Amino acid sequence: MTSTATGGPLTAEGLGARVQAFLADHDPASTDRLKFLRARFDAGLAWVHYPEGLGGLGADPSLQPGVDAAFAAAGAPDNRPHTNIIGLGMAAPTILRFGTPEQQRRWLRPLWTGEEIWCQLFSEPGAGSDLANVATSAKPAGDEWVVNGQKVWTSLAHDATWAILVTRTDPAQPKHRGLTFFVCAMDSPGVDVRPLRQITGESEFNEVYLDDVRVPDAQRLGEVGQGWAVTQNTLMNERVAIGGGTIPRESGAIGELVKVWRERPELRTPGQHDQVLRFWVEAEAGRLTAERLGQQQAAGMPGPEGSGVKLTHARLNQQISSFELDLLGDEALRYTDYSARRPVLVTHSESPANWRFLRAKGNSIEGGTSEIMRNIIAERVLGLPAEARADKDTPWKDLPR
Amino acid sequence: MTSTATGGPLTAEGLGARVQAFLADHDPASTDRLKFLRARFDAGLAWVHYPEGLGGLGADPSLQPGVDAAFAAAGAPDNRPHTNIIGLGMAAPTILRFGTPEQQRRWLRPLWTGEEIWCQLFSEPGAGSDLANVATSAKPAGDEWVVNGQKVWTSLAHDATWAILVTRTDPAQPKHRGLTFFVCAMDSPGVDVRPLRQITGESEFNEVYLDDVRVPDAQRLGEVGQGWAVTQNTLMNERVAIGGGTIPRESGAIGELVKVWRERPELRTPGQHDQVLRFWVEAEAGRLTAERLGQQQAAGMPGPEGSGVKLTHARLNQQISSFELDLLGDEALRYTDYSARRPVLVTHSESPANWRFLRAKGNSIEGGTSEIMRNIIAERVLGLPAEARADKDTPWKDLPR
Amino acid sequence: MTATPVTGDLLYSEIEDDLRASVRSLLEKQGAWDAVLARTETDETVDRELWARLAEIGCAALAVSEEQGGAGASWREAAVVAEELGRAVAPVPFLGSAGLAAALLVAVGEQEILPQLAEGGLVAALAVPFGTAPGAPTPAVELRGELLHGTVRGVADAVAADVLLVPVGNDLYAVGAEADGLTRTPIVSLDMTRQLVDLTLDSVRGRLVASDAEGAVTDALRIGAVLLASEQLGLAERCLETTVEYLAIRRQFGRILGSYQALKHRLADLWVLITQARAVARYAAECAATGSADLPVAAALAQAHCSVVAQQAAEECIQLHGGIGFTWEHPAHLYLKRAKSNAIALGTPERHRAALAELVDLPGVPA
Amino acid sequence: MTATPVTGDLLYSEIEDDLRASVRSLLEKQGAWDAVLARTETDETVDRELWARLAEIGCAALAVSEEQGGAGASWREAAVVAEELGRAVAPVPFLGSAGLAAALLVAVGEQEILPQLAEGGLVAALAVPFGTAPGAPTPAVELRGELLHGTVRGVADAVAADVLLVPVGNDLYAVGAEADGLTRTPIVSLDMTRQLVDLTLDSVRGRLVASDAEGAVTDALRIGAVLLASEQLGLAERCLETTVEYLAIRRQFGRILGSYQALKHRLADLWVLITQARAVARYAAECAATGSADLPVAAALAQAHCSVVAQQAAEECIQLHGGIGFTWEHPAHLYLKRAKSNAIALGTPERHRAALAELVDLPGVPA
Repeated sequence: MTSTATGGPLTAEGLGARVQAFLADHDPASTDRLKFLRARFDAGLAWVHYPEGLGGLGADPSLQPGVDAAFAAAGAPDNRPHTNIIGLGMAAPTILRFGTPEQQRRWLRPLWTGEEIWCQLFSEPGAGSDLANVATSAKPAGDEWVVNGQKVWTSLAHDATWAILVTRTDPAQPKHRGLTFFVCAMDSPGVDVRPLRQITGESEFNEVYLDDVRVPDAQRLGEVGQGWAVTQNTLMNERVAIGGGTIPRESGAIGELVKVWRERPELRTPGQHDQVLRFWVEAEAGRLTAERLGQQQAAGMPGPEGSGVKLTHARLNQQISSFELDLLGDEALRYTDYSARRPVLVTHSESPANWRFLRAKGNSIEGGTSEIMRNIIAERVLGLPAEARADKDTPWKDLPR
Repeated sequence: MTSTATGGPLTAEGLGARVQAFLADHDPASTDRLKFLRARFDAGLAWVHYPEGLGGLGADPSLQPGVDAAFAAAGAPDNRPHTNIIGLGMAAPTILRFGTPEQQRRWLRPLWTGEEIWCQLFSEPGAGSDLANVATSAKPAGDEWVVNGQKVWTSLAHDATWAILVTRTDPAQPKHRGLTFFVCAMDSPGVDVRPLRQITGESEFNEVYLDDVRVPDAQRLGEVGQGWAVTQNTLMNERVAIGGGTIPRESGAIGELVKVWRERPELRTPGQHDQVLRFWVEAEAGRLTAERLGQQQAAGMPGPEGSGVKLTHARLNQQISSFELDLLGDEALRYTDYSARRPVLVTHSESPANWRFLRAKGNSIEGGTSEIMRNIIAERVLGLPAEARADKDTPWKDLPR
Repeated sequence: MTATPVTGDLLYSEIEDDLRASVRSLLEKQGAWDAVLARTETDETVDRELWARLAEIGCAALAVSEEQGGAGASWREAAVVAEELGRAVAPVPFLGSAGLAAALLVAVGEQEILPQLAEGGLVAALAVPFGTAPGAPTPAVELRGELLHGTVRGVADAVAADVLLVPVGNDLYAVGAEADGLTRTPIVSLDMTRQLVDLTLDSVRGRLVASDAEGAVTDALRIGAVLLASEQLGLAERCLETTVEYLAIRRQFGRILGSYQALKHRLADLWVLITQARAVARYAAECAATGSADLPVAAALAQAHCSVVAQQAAEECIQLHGGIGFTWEHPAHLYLKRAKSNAIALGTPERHRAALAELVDLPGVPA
Repeated sequence: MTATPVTGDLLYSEIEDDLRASVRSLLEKQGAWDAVLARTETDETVDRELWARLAEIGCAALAVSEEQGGAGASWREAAVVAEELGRAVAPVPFLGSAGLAAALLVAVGEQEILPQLAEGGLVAALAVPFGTAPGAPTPAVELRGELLHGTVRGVADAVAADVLLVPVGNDLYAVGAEADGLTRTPIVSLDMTRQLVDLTLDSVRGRLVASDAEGAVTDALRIGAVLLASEQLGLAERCLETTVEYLAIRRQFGRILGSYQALKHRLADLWVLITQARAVARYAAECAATGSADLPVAAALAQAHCSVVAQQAAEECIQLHGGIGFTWEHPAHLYLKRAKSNAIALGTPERHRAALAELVDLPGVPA
């Protein structure tokens, strides 16, 4: 029984009924977690806007929060989405859009249930913001490709079963052509994952060395040479992932600051008061801007404000945490642990202020630098001329590096 | 009797003796002002670093302040340097450097005494920061040139006897070539001076229309086609003119602000206090930077800090005067007079705060915009690559406009 | 941690879009900037003709109910009109009459003036200095016997007012603009597109409109702050548009000015600030329209933020136009003067931040 | 209006240039950043060997007279050394021993420790938390009978100290680093190139060095602030240089990164800030060297300004390096941690501005 079979589009009520029916058949209290999640997927109640047979029912995406809430209310296990951010946010929409039916059947279910974690092999040391400047090569060898190169800033690579991978298959083409997109098994011979240590002391990210790694052509997503189109689609999904739901007032960096300000009056000085209020105003303005963006998206008018929200978020995280250290004074000079290690997942507020200060420096770099965000706004929103560039039509192999 | 004739370079003592001798011969109390100034020029005590016969004695420029001070102490009239800023600061060094002996003899004495005021016909509506983009044409006609075009941002044009003038004599050459530099009599037929009204209501500046104005070739400064080199030299003199002497602490915009802050405690609010102190710190840092630049120049090491001093000066004038209006609150909403008129020369502190706020907006535009200053610093000081430009080698007449 | 109030609708409704289109079309015909500039140098600094046209399409009392003769819309729609008037730096008494005075008359349940104000036949103004923040003390006009005495300097929208609403202690009086003993002196104002007036009351007879009106005056000033924020938003948007248009055609050093990255990034930053200004201004209008308990926070937030953004937009507009932006014959100075004047009007950003300190429990150093 | 003090010499003398060259050459050989980084993860966070070399060229006591065993130079020369050590984020006890401790010992006329400190055989540290501003209260270490009791957290340059100078009320005591009852616990510090130490004194025997020493402690902290400003200047300069060098070779989108105008303008602004930092740091050093009455102003000004500039320089260094600047294996984080730590050290910029309010007569709201 599907939405189309019953004649009309699925409504919130209709979906609610399905959830209740499912819960009646699968008692969350007594069903094995994985078994429960697989069944939920098979019932089309995983991501309801996905097609039937792939975890969804072709419903409107706005109905998803209601479904999730109903499962949560019943005490059902979730798929721990924060452990598979790249899988759910980037790999899945890409597989849905560009994958063959076989690929979709193979990958989407264990991705959604969290049985298989995904990572992303896009960034390279020589590329930076110029993401298309991929040097990792893939050369055909029978029904396989042989991949060589180095990727960087790969989160979850040490946990991942699969990676989405961009490679250069034709260096004689200009930069944005000649790229091809694959799915790569992270346990393939020649894949070497090394932790990349960051300024906090920990290693959230990895470098991944690819040394004669063989990837079956059956794991190609999209056509040979169309990797840039696939990549851009993937990245667009990353940016859309912002928004959704009311953001609490005083969440994030400002919340930490005002907590200290309220709870520790002995730290306050007169000269800092107006600055605290300035930050409060900026943070609240930023929050309402994100709220408004969410409303626009919900109304089917996704605006370009996302780049601005990201810019502001990065700037405020940095400025506010820096100010918090000044407020804390001597206490801020004590750190917790610089030793090389994998980070433990904790909420931001459990982290010490100076860890948050250091970590925030990455916010204006990761996921598109603040400079790239400003270019995007100036060119795509304001319509100002693009930067002069010399790399668009020259064969990639002939570009200076 | 000259410095070389007596064997050694002129010392402060030697100059002091000459001043006293001159004063003994020309009692400031009883001598006609103009007669006194002409005699001072002829005695080489006008600008002592100029050559003999041209108002100087070939002395070290650092000796000038002592001479001026000695004349001032004796109650002697000065040449009202603030009424002839362009003449003294820009025209005179240019005439000295590029003028023929006849030109120097004709122009320098009445310039120094203030009998003849000078103005500058450089800027054009179509040029802006791109100063070399001169469209005003000069075409040869016998031993004269016929000049046509429009100049703008000309201060003192309505008072001036003479103008220094940049024209395009060969539009088939690239932009920076094909320019020629003249001295133009402001009472020539075809010179039309119109006040240019600014945001304060007044007209400090003028537009000058040049309609078949005939300029004798004898009034050309430098070679035909070398006008850009002459212009650059003139502008360099403008920038060097900064500096010199100790700048009082709390002078300029910060002085006005702290005066209000101190004298009117009822206007203070707690949230503004730290901002006043921030401005004080920035202004004092700016002052000491200018002092240090002056010391460098005095030590014969003129640094590029001048561009930075100008940038900071403009920014602080704007920010501090804006803040002062907030402090004044309702009072700042009252203006004095927007009527179209020539400004009266008053010291800045006699002007109302909101006049200073409005006038300060020009500080980041006049004499080189803040954007140009940043380009200069980035390229000439930091050695970063110049902006890509397409106008260097193309014939001027073929450039898009 | 303060609780998160319901956000409400931050977008523009179709009705609001239509209203905007009507007002903009009217302003394009009757409120071009060069006419606005020329008017600042005449004796008639208010465009009464334009105001009449705006009143015809309901702008004189959008948030007044239909029973009271108003348009029966809300402060949301009024805020949209304020945006458009800000874009045009229009010299009409919208803020004073349709904003402050209307809000005050509604709040005290006044029945005589309001219907006339609503149909556009009468302009009212609140007789307090334009810089008065919500909750700040108002000037000491006093009642001696039955007559009013006092001075109120720098009142907005009193040039064209027929009635002045005068706070007297905790009472509110209405005074006819032509009343004996009342002197109205228009002053040279920083922003001549909203000329201020000094009022002197020397034995003036007024009509008691309400007692116990202090709270209503504060509420009216708060509504004014909400509308002013939208006016600032509109002005900021116009400054950005004008600047982008200019940079897209002006060339220097052989290149379109708008291709220089440093300028692009500054305009991008300004655009981001404007998206924020829009969000806070819309939130304030929504709170005003729905009577949200968060209105005091929303109004202070909107003023604290939009004042800063509008000033920055006007400043960038001048700077990026170069010399021409510094001249009288370019509209940039009108925006600058309006932006600076608005930043001080109804309380500076710093005053609004100080208000937030109380409202959201962020106190200063303990005494 | 406050009177303008004599500016003095803000340039570098030839002797200072020579000293700088010697120190820089030494640091290039023995203080490369990768060695500095590696050392932060060892038990020996101080480079004693490097300190010994620096002492050989007189850096242990530049401003101490030759009669007292010092180099007989002044705080001007010491400030030049601080600049170089800031550039290199060098892990040596210069600030604590050659700065704070030497200034304090000279001020109180101490004769025993000073000669040893001056020849480099002994390192001393002032036992106050590193964040202590000049004039701020010091921790309550007390004398019970003849023995000292108390806790002092976060002391700078005490890792390598042989002697600790401990303020006890208005008295100053010297305590040997190995004294019975003294516990020194090095802590994980934000800036591991200057590891801080917690001190616990539990019945420790000290030697009374001076009574009535409170003013001398304040003066010493002020000298520390002067040197710290120069350290911040050197660090900021290094950050700018490194960034310019990187942008001059790194390409993106087919162009040298340093050709992008938005980046050029940000670096130009940073350069301007650094010229100002140099002026205020030099002025502070000149005031310290000449005993100018304006020293309190100069020191507060230098700290208020240089703290901000050094942080901005370190932040731009990270941002403009992109991802690589966020990694452990690049020196940018060493600069950032030093800059942030220094901004808090000896008082935050805001504390120094509050001090200026008193010093230059810019009071707050009247009580």
